[in-house]
Amino acid sequence: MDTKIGLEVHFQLNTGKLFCRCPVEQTQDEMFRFRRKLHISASELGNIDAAASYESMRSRSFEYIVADNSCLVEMDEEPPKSPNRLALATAIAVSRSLGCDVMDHITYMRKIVIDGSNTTGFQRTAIVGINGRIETSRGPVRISTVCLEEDAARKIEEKNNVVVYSLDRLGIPLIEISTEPDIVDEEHAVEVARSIGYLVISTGNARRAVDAVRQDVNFSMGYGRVEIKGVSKLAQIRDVIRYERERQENLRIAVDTIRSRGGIDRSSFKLKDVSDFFSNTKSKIIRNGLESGRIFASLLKNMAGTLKNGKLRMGKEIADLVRSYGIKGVMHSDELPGYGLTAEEVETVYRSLGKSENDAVLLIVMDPARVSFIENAIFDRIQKIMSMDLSETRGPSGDETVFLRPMPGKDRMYPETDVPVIEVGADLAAMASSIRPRTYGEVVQDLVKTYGISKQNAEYIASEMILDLFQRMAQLIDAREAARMITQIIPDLERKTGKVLDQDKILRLCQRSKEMQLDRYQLEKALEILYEKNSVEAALSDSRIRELSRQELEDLISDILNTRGDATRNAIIALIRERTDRVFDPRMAMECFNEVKNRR
Amino acid sequence: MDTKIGLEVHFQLNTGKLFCRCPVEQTQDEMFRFRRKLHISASELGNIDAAASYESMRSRSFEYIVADNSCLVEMDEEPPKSPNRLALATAIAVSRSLGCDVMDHITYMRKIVIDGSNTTGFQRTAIVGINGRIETSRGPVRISTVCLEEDAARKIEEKNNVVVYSLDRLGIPLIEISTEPDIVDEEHAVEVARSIGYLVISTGNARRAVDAVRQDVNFSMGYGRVEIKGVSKLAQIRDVIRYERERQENLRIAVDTIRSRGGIDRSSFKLKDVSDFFSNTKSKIIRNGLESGRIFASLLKNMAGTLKNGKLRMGKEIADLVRSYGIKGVMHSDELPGYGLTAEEVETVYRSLGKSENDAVLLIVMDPARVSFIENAIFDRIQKIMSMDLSETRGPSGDETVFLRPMPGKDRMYPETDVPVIEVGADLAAMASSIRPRTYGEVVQDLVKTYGISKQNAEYIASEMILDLFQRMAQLIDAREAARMITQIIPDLERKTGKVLDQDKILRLCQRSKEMQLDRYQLEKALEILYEKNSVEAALSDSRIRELSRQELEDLISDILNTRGDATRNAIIALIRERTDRVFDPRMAMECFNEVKNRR
Amino acid sequence: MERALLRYRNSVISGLIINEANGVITVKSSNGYNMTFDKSEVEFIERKREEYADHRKIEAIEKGQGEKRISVLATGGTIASRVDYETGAVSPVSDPELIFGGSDILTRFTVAVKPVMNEFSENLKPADWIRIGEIVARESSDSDGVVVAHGTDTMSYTSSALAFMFEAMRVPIIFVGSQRSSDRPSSDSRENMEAAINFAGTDIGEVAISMHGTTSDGRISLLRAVRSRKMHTSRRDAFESIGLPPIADYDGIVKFMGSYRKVSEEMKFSPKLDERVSLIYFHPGLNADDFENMISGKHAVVIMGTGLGHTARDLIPVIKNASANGTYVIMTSQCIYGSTGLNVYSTGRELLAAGAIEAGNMVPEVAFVKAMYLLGQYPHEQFRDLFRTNMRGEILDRDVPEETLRISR
Amino acid sequence: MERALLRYRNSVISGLIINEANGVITVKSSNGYNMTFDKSEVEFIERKREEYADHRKIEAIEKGQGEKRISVLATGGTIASRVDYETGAVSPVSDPELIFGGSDILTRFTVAVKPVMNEFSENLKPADWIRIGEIVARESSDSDGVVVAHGTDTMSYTSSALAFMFEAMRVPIIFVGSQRSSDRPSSDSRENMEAAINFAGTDIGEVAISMHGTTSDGRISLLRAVRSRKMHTSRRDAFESIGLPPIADYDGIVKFMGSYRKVSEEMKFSPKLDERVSLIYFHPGLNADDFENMISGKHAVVIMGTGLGHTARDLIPVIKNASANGTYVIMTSQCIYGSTGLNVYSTGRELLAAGAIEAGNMVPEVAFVKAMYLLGQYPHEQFRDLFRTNMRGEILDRDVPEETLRISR
Repeated sequence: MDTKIGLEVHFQLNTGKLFCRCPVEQTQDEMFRFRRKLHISASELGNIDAAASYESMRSRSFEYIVADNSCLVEMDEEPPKSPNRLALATAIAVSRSLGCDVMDHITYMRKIVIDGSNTTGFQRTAIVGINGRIETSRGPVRISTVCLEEDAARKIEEKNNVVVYSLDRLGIPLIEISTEPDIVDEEHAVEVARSIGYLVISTGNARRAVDAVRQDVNFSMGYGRVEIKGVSKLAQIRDVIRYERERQENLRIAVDTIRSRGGIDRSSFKLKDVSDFFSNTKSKIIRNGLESGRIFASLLKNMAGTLKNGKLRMGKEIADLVRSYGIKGVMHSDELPGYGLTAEEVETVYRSLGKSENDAVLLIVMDPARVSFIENAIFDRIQKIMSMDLSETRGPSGDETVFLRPMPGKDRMYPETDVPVIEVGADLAAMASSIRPRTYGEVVQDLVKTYGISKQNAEYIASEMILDLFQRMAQLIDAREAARMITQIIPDLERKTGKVLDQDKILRLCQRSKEMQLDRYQLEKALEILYEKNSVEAALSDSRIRELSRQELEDLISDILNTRGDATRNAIIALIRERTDRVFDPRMAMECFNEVKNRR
Repeated sequence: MDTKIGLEVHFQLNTGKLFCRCPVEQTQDEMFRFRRKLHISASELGNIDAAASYESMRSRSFEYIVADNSCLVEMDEEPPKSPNRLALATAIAVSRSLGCDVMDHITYMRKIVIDGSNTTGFQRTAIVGINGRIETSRGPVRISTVCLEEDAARKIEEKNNVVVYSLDRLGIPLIEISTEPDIVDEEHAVEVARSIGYLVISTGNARRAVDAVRQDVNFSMGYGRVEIKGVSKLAQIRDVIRYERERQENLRIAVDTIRSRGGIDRSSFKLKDVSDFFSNTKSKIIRNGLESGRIFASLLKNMAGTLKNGKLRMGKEIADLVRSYGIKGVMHSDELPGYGLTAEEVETVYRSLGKSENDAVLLIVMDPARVSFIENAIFDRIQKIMSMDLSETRGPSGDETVFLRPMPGKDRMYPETDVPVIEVGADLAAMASSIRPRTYGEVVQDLVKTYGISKQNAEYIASEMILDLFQRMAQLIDAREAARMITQIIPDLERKTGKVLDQDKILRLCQRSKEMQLDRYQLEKALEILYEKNSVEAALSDSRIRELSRQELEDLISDILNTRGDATRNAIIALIRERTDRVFDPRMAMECFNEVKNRR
Repeated sequence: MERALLRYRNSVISGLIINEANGVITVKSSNGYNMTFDKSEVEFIERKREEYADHRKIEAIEKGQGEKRISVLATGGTIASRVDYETGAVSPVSDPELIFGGSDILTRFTVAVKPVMNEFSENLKPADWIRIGEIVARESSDSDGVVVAHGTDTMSYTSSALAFMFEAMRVPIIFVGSQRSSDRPSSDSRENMEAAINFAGTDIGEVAISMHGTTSDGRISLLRAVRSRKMHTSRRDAFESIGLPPIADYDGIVKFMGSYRKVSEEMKFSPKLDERVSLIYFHPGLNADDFENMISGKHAVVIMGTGLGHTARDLIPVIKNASANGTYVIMTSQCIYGSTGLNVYSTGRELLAAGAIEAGNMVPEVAFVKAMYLLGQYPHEQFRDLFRTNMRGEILDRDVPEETLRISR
Repeated sequence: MERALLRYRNSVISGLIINEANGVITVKSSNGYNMTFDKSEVEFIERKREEYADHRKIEAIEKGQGEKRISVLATGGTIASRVDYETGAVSPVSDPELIFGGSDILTRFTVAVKPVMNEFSENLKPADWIRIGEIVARESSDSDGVVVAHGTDTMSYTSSALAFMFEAMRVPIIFVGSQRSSDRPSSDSRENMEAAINFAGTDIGEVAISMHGTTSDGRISLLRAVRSRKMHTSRRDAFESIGLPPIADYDGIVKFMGSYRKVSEEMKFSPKLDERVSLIYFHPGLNADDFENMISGKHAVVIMGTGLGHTARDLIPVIKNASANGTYVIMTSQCIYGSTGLNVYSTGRELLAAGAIEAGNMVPEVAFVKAMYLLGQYPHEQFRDLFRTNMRGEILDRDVPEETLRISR
């Protein structure tokens, strides 16, 4: 069956929040906190929303940190104000540029979301445009909808049964652009995401921040639709699609293997308390587990060698599910003995379960109260995989994906009666017309012409959607130097340190560097230190950005030549770097080398 | 000239507060605090109120502790409510019993008080009766007025320029009965205070608490009127009058002495900074003083030997004044050398001031900023004394009196417009008629008849105005035992420990003693421990109130007889007491003594 | 209901027609979104009628296994309503299961839900107060507690009216509302109602209101009706008892915070109200003629004056006249907090002289309801005395500072 | 004034006759106490007339050595009055020395006190607002700041009116009142006035109110007039700016707490108000006829509705009719806190359809004043737009939770 890929691309806007007049950015820390629960009665959910009932089952409570860019609207303590008009106009402009039929009335809906990320228990969303398309190198990709929604609260932490969210992000306007599953492979997906990106970001109304753009990837290769939520970088789109294809192919193999042995059955899957077998164990994981719970084990009929064996990873499918309920200690026979367990202990358990050669065994450390619930959940998941229905919601994790929750049913939506239907009148249409999204080609051409940077750099800037950052940086430092920082130095530093810095911080460094008249070597060193220390002022006051004087260079070179008389002109720069972490002008170092050499 | 003594007797009522519906007693600690200042413009005070301007000069701020028996009225945050009707009726009943002309309308006034003891800056007061009299053994004493006022806030502490008050007492109704200066001596004053006391306390509406009755004594022997404020016990009236008479007589002698030498003059009284003379002093008081201030000295022309010399104590007159401004370090030549000063140091100062034999010298440790003010204040006081105008407000201090502030001028009073004039109608008159104040004789007769106690004890109870305490105690323990406790044991304990316990505490002890069926020895011991530990439960759980059993007594007596074979029947009780602090029945001890003796 | 297939520009949309009026049509499309179009912009490809069940009817229902039987009377308002997901129409909730599913309420109580009316509370009239009172009286004879689900807008008025009409009650009468409708996952209705039922299971002999104590879930406060006021348009903790801490809190268990009246052996219910009372907001520029018109024909008027309870001097003759003609004129303050004090300024003293009655610290809306009750129930000559007499806790003896009230929580 | 010697029962009393009316006589006796008697109970031994200076007149006076000149306009009210100790009569204060003696105000400022009127603020009419505005405008030409001493009862109304009439101002316009009269040692007038003069010495180009921030002395808050409301009948900290922290605090120095409008080069003063506006308190039982009468003849009415801004359904036709006939009907909420929200419930939507204008989070009294100003100053066709436009800070962009406001202090 063909691979079908669809994207939902989300862009935060910097226009101010959607349903109140709070700013998009916060300036102060926590003001105070409050706590809520969300309620949804079983009968209402009915058979409709497995994802919602999964959340409901967890019966968590939610603690909200009130940020200074939030008001009673984010607290769900007053009705929404009328939607931000610039956000509406931006969504209309984007819809138009995607060739959509733009709605003549915009009607807000409530989409039920009960993971606490919306204080209301729903997300407000409206269709602005429908039925558009975007041209790509592999033919047109259809755009089903362009929506203007409110972003959710930002999750801070989860402890026990309390999830903590900050309200700073809640209510930021989010343009959501959904494609039909017309995308043919991962490279194509990246191209589509990028093309859509140009259009939105070039309006100038998209927010610049680490998580301001997020993609959901819908993937299907005949085993049901998998939705991978919250992919934040373009390159990651490629990675997760590749990973997901492999995962599904490998599951096909595993399932075929199990089926060929006779498959699984419910009656043989029973979690039994086997704690007694471990009363003298030296396994840390088991001993810790016994302090707060018990050890349960079950046969996994015919599943030996499918749990963790080369590319076969059925074990991870089970562990991901169990982990999503907050249970960590999962072990299975493909990796046993291990975890400090002896072969004897393992064998005792195997025997007690009547394990035969083809069977696998699962071990879980958990609270006895939840056994029957977890047993059902695990078997349901195995059975679903065995039927090769792999549909579910997953999330990116590095270049892999992990189980998040069952695929939600059709969204539970009802009208947002607090927000009157908005007629797209002449003024809104005119405001939209003043916003001009541009394509990739237009953006690249512009950059080369305006800033005199290389086409290659311009393409990088355009394709990484960092146009705005570049333009702002080019106002502070030489445009070509800005291009170099953006295309080479920053990506290098991000790779080396594993950190992503806030763009505002980098811009502030450039601003201060301009004020302090640093040269490019100093600026680059300061940037390097910024990644280390995370503080602009700390970076700028670091001794390492004090440049080596000609005299200091000459002394250093003399010193080097004293110990390494053979040092060549080519090697000298590296040798100086070995001896100091302060900056210097390599050209001047060469000159000094020559001079010192000559003097000898 | 004749001695003239007048009294103002104040009784707190237990009827609930006067201008709001808060209870008289508080049940919880501090709720919160607030701060205020009081303002009175100089031009308003004019030459009228020296006491008020004295307070104003101190420009203090006031911190109020809000008690749970206070509301917005005590905070001066809302107008007064109508006056408590039972309090009004009680004041009317008392006025009637004093033969007053009772007002047919009661008109509330505001009397300016700016020491912070009233949050409003004034005390609300109204005349209820005028022109009464009370018969005494020395003839009738005229009653000028019976007023019903609000009590002031209770002073907690004074730190720097902040005076802290609790609002618990503010607003408690206070009946003030003022006599004309018809009282001839201290014994008569006590008789009058006692006679008035019976009348008020026998209404049953007077508050029982340590400071619920307070007397002001007006005293004059021809040298101006001295008002001694806040004498709380009857016996103290006697003491302070005696002290005051002696003080004035001695001042007369001192003044005559000084006059005979030529008197004082302003020009010779100048506080000079003499700190430099003490740069190497070993005097602690001076060395400490120099850390925060300077040392000042002045000649006191012709005053040698009047400052502290036998009964002459002019020095105390000066020190009391200075101390009232918060300055402590006052020394004078009648006591120098002393305070660790050497004769040499003292002499150097004397020489520098040109002291001759008849002159005295004053030394003060103080803040230089206040010198000129203090210099004036001291000289004014000396000059006033020299003219034998001794009028001022003083306070009791043990059996002495101390300077408090200048005598206030005529009270600054204006109408309390927030409280409408109260017509004494038929209902109020009827309520007053149901309250029957009784005289001393009536009370004594009643006690003897009702409780079968001795006339002597009844007289004590009546004259100490502890009728209510006695009646309540007699409901808990045998009436004669109660009388004994009240007339002997408690006064003994108060004398021994220097403590006065809350009556409620003593009553609670009696109540618990009844529940625990303690005998009189145990109760008396428990009372003794209560004075020591201040806690009823601690007293009752103390091992000392466990009574010695017959066996224990016999063992103890054997023991005594082993070392002191000569112990007599008469001495044995004292000998037992030496060896144990537990209680025992002396009668049983005698029996045991006889038995042990017989057995030997 | 009609299902339609329609063309809008280049798109074809299928869905249920939700609304069609004023030249505009709204369709619930198959993706769940409502879409609204100018009718002139769409072309119908197909329309067909479809059956649709109407859930708006509500019937009495009783559920639960608890020993204590609590009657829940639904009168309308946010708490009793939910939005139909399909149509967006608002319909009343009747099944307790919908509200209590998952909690232990139905194991601890037997809950009987009865529809009384279905009105937004701003539409209720004094006659409705009587009707609700009568049903409460009837229910209280075979229940252990009565809960009245009510719109929040005028809940203080209705509950105060019941507080006066019930001079004595056999069972607690607890009003409950919500500020977020029951169909929202974030609704406060569930916790408010759970608390109300628990409050209704106690021995409190007062009419009181069960609403959120703070913006957080988890603590529901019980407020004395005759001191209550809605002090915020939209927050969950909009209700406050003016100058008085809550009678009790519920956070899983009922915790009494202060003294309260206990239930009586016998009920005493006096359902008479005189509707010829009005509530007038004094403001600068209110002229004597307009004022006279407002008073005319009334048996009592409650004026929300300024400050300590004042009006402009030129209205005083009107008050004097009205008062002389048997109309009771009551002064309250638009400040909301604090007491009137007509003895402080000459304006106040002139108002007293003109016959005005001061409401002290009575909440203005409660003074208004009390006037209706006194006029309906007692001889007119007792009006002045009774008005100044604390009958149901509507007058506070003491004006305790808010700082102390906060500490007392 | 008369001095009398009289006999009451067995007593003889001498004093000044303070009052003699209704069969009752009050004498200030020589011991300072006033004594009141039934005239039938007393017998005059002697009465004689005595000269007594009347201090009630007030004249303009200027004092102080400071560079900045502040005009203090006295309009009456508690802050400007003191009781005569002798007679108990209330008279205005004119001499700044009486207020500032002992403080450093007169060394830092030159203070010019001018009497404008001597009225309790409840008696002020819109015409008085104009008169005050005109004098403020005049004073502002040769002062560095103007302070208006005003009764607290309607200070929010008057100051809001000035805020609208002064579209731009050259100098700060600071209103100041007091809750305890100046003759009391505990009066808040002295600190409020000291702060007001200091606020008037800044560059704030707004009309604002200087009153106690808490019950304690020592911190005076400056509140934006068009958000202010008197929220307590008697406390010192009665004034509050609804939903907004104070602009500034004074505790010896002025500390600005947030952003504020600065003074302009030029003054723009537009003193026209349309008085045909009224403020109506909706309540259950308000019937359509009465309501129609109240509206009749008005150019605008501000209704204090329930909750999010509602009235009973049966009043909506009246509103629709009035609106159709050119009367602007504005919905505010009697809740005081929070915003109206007419899109939430059908009642609100019907009100909007009937032509009602929602006031959002505008304070009801301010909405009332704004309507007068707009009708007086602008063409009617601009009314709706301007009413919803934030002109002087009267509309808050954001409804920030009170918890955050408290932290922002």
